[in-house]
Amino acid sequence: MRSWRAATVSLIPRNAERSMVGAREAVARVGEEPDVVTGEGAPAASAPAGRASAGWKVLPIVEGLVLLIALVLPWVLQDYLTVFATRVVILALFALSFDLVWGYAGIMSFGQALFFGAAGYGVALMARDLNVTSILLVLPAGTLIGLTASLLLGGFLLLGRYPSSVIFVSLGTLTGSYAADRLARGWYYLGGQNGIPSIPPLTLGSYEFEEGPIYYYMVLGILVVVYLLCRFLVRSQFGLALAGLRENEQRIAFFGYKAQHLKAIIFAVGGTIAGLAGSLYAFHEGFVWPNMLGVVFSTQVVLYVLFGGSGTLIGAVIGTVIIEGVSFWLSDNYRDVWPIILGALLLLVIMFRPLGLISFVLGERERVGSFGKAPKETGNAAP
Amino acid sequence: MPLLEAQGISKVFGKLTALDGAALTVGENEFHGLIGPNGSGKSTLMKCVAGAEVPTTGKVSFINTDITAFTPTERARAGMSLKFQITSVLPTLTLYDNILLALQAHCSLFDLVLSRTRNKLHDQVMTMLTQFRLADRAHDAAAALSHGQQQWLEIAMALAGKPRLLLLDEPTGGMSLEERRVTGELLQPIKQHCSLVIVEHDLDFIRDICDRLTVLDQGKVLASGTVAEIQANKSVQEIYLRRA
Amino acid sequence: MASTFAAAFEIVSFGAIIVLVVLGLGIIASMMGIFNFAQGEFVLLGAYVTYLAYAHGAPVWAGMVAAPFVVGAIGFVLEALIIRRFYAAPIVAMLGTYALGLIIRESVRGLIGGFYLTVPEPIGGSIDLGSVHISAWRFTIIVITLLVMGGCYLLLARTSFGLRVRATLENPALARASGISTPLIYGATFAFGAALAGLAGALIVPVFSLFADLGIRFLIQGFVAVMVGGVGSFIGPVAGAGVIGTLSAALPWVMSPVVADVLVFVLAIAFIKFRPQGLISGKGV
Amino acid sequence: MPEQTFLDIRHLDAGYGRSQVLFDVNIGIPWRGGVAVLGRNGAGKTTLMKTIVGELTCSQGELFFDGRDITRRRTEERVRSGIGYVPQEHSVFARLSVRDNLAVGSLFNSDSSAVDRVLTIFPKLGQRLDQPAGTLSGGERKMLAIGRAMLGNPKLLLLDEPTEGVWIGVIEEITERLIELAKSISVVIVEQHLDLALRVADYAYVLDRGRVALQGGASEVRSDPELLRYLAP
Amino acid sequence: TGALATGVGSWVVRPDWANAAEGPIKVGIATDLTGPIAYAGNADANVAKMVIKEINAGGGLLGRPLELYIEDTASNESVAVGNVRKLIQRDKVDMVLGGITSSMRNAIKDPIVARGKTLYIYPQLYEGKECTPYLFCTGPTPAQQCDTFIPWLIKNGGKKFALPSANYVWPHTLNVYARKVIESNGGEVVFEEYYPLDQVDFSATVNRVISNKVDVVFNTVIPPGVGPFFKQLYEAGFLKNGGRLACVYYDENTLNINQANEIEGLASCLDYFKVLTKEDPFDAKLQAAYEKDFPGNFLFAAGSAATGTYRGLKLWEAAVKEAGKVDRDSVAAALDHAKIAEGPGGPAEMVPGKRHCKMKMYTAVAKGGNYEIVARSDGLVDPKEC
Ligand SMILES: Nc1ncnc2c1ncn2[C@@H]1O[C@H](COP(=O)(O)OP(=O)(O)OP(=O)(O)O)[C@@H](O)[C@H]1O
Ligand SMILES: Nc1ncnc2c1ncn2[C@@H]1O[C@H](COP(=O)(O)OP(=O)(O)OP(=O)(O)O)[C@@H](O)[C@H]1O
Ligand SMILES: [Mg+2]
Ligand SMILES: [Mg+2]
Repeated sequence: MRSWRAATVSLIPRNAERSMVGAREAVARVGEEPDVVTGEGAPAASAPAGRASAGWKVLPIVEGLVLLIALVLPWVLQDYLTVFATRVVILALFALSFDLVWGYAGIMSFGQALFFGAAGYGVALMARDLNVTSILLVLPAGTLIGLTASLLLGGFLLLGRYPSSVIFVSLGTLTGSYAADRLARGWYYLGGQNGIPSIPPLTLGSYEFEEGPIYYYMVLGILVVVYLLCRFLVRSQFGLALAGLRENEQRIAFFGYKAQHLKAIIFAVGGTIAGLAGSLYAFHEGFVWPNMLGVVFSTQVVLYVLFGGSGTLIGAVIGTVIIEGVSFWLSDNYRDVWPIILGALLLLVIMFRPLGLISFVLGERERVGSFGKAPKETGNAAP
Repeated sequence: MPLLEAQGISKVFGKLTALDGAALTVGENEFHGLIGPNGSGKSTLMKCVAGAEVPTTGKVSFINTDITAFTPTERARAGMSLKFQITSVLPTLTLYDNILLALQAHCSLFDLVLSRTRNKLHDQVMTMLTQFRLADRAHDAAAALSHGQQQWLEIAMALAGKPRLLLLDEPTGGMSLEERRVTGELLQPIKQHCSLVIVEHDLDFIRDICDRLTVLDQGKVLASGTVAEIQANKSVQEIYLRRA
Repeated sequence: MASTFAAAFEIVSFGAIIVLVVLGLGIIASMMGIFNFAQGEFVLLGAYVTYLAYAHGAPVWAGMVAAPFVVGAIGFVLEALIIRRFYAAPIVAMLGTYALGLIIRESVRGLIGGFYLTVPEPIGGSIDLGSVHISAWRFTIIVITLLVMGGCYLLLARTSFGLRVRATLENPALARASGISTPLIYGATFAFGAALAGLAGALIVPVFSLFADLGIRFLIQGFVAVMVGGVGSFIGPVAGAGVIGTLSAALPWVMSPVVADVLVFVLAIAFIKFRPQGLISGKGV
Repeated sequence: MPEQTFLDIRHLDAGYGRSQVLFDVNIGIPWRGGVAVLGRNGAGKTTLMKTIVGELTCSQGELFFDGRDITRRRTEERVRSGIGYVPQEHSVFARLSVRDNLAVGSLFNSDSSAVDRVLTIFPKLGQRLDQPAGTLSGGERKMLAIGRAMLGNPKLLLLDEPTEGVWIGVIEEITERLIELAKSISVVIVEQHLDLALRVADYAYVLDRGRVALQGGASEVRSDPELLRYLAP
Repeated sequence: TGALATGVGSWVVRPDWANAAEGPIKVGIATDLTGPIAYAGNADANVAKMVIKEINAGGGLLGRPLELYIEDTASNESVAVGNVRKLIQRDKVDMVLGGITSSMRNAIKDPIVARGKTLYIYPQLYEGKECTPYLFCTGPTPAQQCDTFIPWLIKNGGKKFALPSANYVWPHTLNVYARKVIESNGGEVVFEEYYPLDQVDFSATVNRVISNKVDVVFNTVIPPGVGPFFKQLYEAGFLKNGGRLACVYYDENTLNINQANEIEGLASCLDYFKVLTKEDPFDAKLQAAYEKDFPGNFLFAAGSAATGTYRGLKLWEAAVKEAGKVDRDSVAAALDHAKIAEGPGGPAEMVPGKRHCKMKMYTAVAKGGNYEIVARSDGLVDPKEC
């Protein structure tokens, strides 16, 4: 505990979770001394590596199943539940944005709601003051707001002489979203504490998107497209660079990667998606309020992703669906104690499945992924 | 004009002067050994050259450019590559991906996003893995390698970027005599396009592969010259007899 | 003059409160590498224990003495059952402790019915110094904070227990290979951090009254303090807490409190950006 | 196998998760004297050391130490009963000062002059007492690790590549110390310097892919024609 | 009567009789049953259960039984919107009453009134300015709370006011009105200042109060800050030197935040105080009925919208009776001028065209941990809204 300046680069804990404190790296530069060891638990890398090499990939099956369920949902759900499902799909989009920055690039964005909420407020203002409700304007505007906000914040937090530590980024983003929340509360133009109510429905020409199956399918379509794009991105060679970033930023800087730029780029991509989700959310819910920018939503999205399993994309979606679904059901049936039950449920999953629900079916190797050409022969563990 | 020229490098840590006006000159296609007792500042000098440490004073120039103010990334892009004394492979990634990551470092963002170099680099990755006898473990996580195997992986990664100057800090730590010999053999072919600075304690190894040597002692250059000159040098012999 | 003194006292007293709250948080963060989101709830539990004692007719100070022990014991049990699984993955640990905090907080909310309950201070009233009145209890808190700080420092810096803790948390495998029983050390450290939170809760409940969100109120402030001070040492977070506490109490004297509130965080983040290692680096325990 | 065994390893299988590394290893370590464990990269030497000290649990087999079954004992118990260990990597507490590292080593040693003795062996450490161990140079770190392990007064000292990255002069020093030590306690050394290892050790085991491929007295093994084949990559 | 069922959906209180011809009239309650202000939300839900039970016992409305649907808004606007949609879209309630904070009202009013095409009654005292059609407010407005109260404060406290406030809409808007009344009555506002909602240290403020020799602290700081704030004021000798605390949301619930001596003399102005039960037989009956059904911690108090809830439901009952049907427009038209002769604190009537409610107001002062009524309005006070 003396001098954490000396502490230096920790070898990233093997299960790819970056230590917040492992972020002591802040000042340290590569190579000084990676003598910081993971922790008590057995290294996860020693978990079976074999499963993925069996030939069958689990991930596409899970993805297909989820899509299938999502497609038939409006037929089996009552109206108001379809509306609820739409909301969940939008939140899943939001969760995707966080998974991209945390699960893949190892940037702990504890203020992801800032981009979500900023876009929400932006489009709400457009609707209120300029009467713009056309989907063709609203969604691009929302994404643009997300992009701009994340570029600005990312630029400040991620670029600079020294690589920024995980803890610094998480705190910086948290503070950013906290400050935005406070700003929204204090600023009358934005409606203060009360937010901006009564946003009119989204339109396309003369058609109005009422909440319901159509809105649902539209949002689902957007989610699928964004999902596929993200999937393409994280499996590309760029995705490998991200994985390197997550594992050991300083190390890959010595390969000649512009690590900080990569981080800023992926952060901005995440912000953009969050912005898209935020603008959809604002119009779907019909109002925006400061929490949407602040710590509450920021923590929530972290919860979704870690619960479902980070670094898999589909885990983020599953996490969102399950947490939202379960809270909805619990709050209906166990009104007084539902937060406690939810907490206990979360805790159990985290304790026994620290890699998220998805790890029930997904092996370590497939979760981390491999980026080269498909392996021709299977690796064998013991020589 | 030498490839690398570091002059008057000093590095002070608090009260301790780890480097005191050290210098290092490496010519084109030269294998240069850096030796000296523990704590004489070899690793620190390597880090100053590669950009992992900022020297307190001194100047580093590389291929006729002053790179003193360059970041590690810029130095890497200029053609420098470093293997640290303490291995730092990317533990959860497969060996294959570790190497690919090093190989593709110089591709453009566009190529990366579209994975346009994936096929082209595949053969290179497999060649490197085969060279370093790691091909059968290509799809295991790097964390599952033993210490010596990680050293090899590190060397492979350092080589992957086709550097003009390769800096190896104790690459053979934890290797047996045989393995050292193989490492030496693996390094020989790069001489055509690359210079090498290598820190080693094993004199036989150094003698076998190096053209010139620099001896550090307590942060200063004690001697620098061809292997034969150094072997004949009185003060060098002295520190070899000295203990601790 | 008198009002300057009063101002200084008030500012210092709030600083002391933040230090008290952050002590345990900092120890757990620095020593165990875990940002304990349930720390606020340990503070709450400390307050609740004090309230219970008071509500059952025991003197308030008795509750205050009991609180750290009760909360420490709870912390010990929780560490063994839950926290222990998280050391390898600090981010998951944050989530886990968040869930734990949620459970504790909502349970306590259920128990106290969502109300604000008052607990009298054992040493009430104010000390009159001419025209200024300073709160006797806040003064007591300052004194206790100083004592506890000193005690912790001595414990961690000067005793072999401290050495074991530091060694274990730095490299558990090697600590075991040096003969240290790491599970015990983990448990003890966590319990110690929890006990400090319990003490903090007990001491501040007369000031802020008991309500379910008492602890979480200080959590983000606490994290920022730990960062500003520097993770990895005992002194760092304490210094950070002192700075953040006094700053947030002092700024409203000179500017709009709403601005001050955000400014503290902005200043903190800018500070960390340009001095990432924190206030205290390379020195001390 | 040496006659009197202090540490007796029987039919040991061990590994990481599902990947088994050691297969049916039988090793005996005598009451005093040196034993060398040799083998090429990845042969399982480190794994063996970790299993002896208890960092890895074995899936099969038994460990007897000083006549007692320690197979199920925790690491710290094994250490306190007299096993000292110098790991190959992460062998010092990086953020603790050199002084504190040594203090951890002597936690279970009441002899207060022990630290001074270590400092006379490694005078370099004496100049670095207040420096965080993580900033030591590679060789200094090894010295510290060895010093720390010796402070625990072990009856059995396990050294995993103690001389990696150490300057020749110091290697000589360490070798002499180990030879000295091996007269009173038992010393197990994993070492790439064959000559050094066999100077310290009277007996040697050669591992190959997790199995004991060769064993015997130091000179026997040294001259065994098979030896080189097992050590070549 | 009235079984509590947890069906597939929300909490439903069904009457024990049914009218097969038309089925029950459905009343939706959306309030904060969990979260920081759960004590208020639960009291409101209890009041609703009590009123519905009473109406059902008396033969229902228009010969039909009432069915009560209760949803949690959980102090979380996004949860709230989801749950309110359940009320509207799944349960198809005929009216929704609820919401406590202004931000909650803002969040749920659109799903109820605009997208949901349903009647909405908001029961809490608030800052005013809510003029949405089909949205009726049954709690006190700034005018009702200030018009009689502030002159009383000037007379019984002094002229120099400080307005320390939590930084959100209610205090801002209320202060604008309060300042007007203070100044028009010859008082003076020494400072008006806003704090983050969760600020808990008020040393700077207290210092300003003391050094400016403020007579009346007209407080709109809310919990959790208010407890430490009053305590710090007390410790700084504000009360000892004759200062007066005033706080218009303070009711029986909030009295417990501080020790009695720290808020001795605190004055509040609301539509109901429990002490009224000593003088008003209707209030006594109401309070007793509530306490019998719901003994425990969730008090029937004005600050938590319990009185507004009662009033709202009874006014709506009167309106439905008059309209003779339950469709939104008819009921809204009748509710526009609905009256009740008896309610907590006295009679109440809607001001036609304004969708706000006239009621009696009381000024009370805390003495030894209890309120004493010290002044009351002459007749019903006008809300002066919309
Ligand atoms: N960050 C630091 N802070 C303080 N001292 C340091 C730091 N880094 C290195 N030193 C000291 O500087 C000296 C030189 O270290 P360096 O690592 O360069 O030695 P080296 O020649 O590589 O030795 P070895 O052969 O043992 O690896 C050592 O005495 C070391 O303790
Ligand atoms: N964490 C791990 N998970 C899975 N396999 C591992 C792990 N660590 C080591 N291995 C494998 O176990 C085998 C033995 O490793 P070990 O470290 O014991 O070798 P070693 O003999 O010490 O080699 P070296 O001389 O290189 O240090 C190697 O094949 C290695 O790849
Ligand atoms: Mg070195
Ligand atoms: Mg090894």
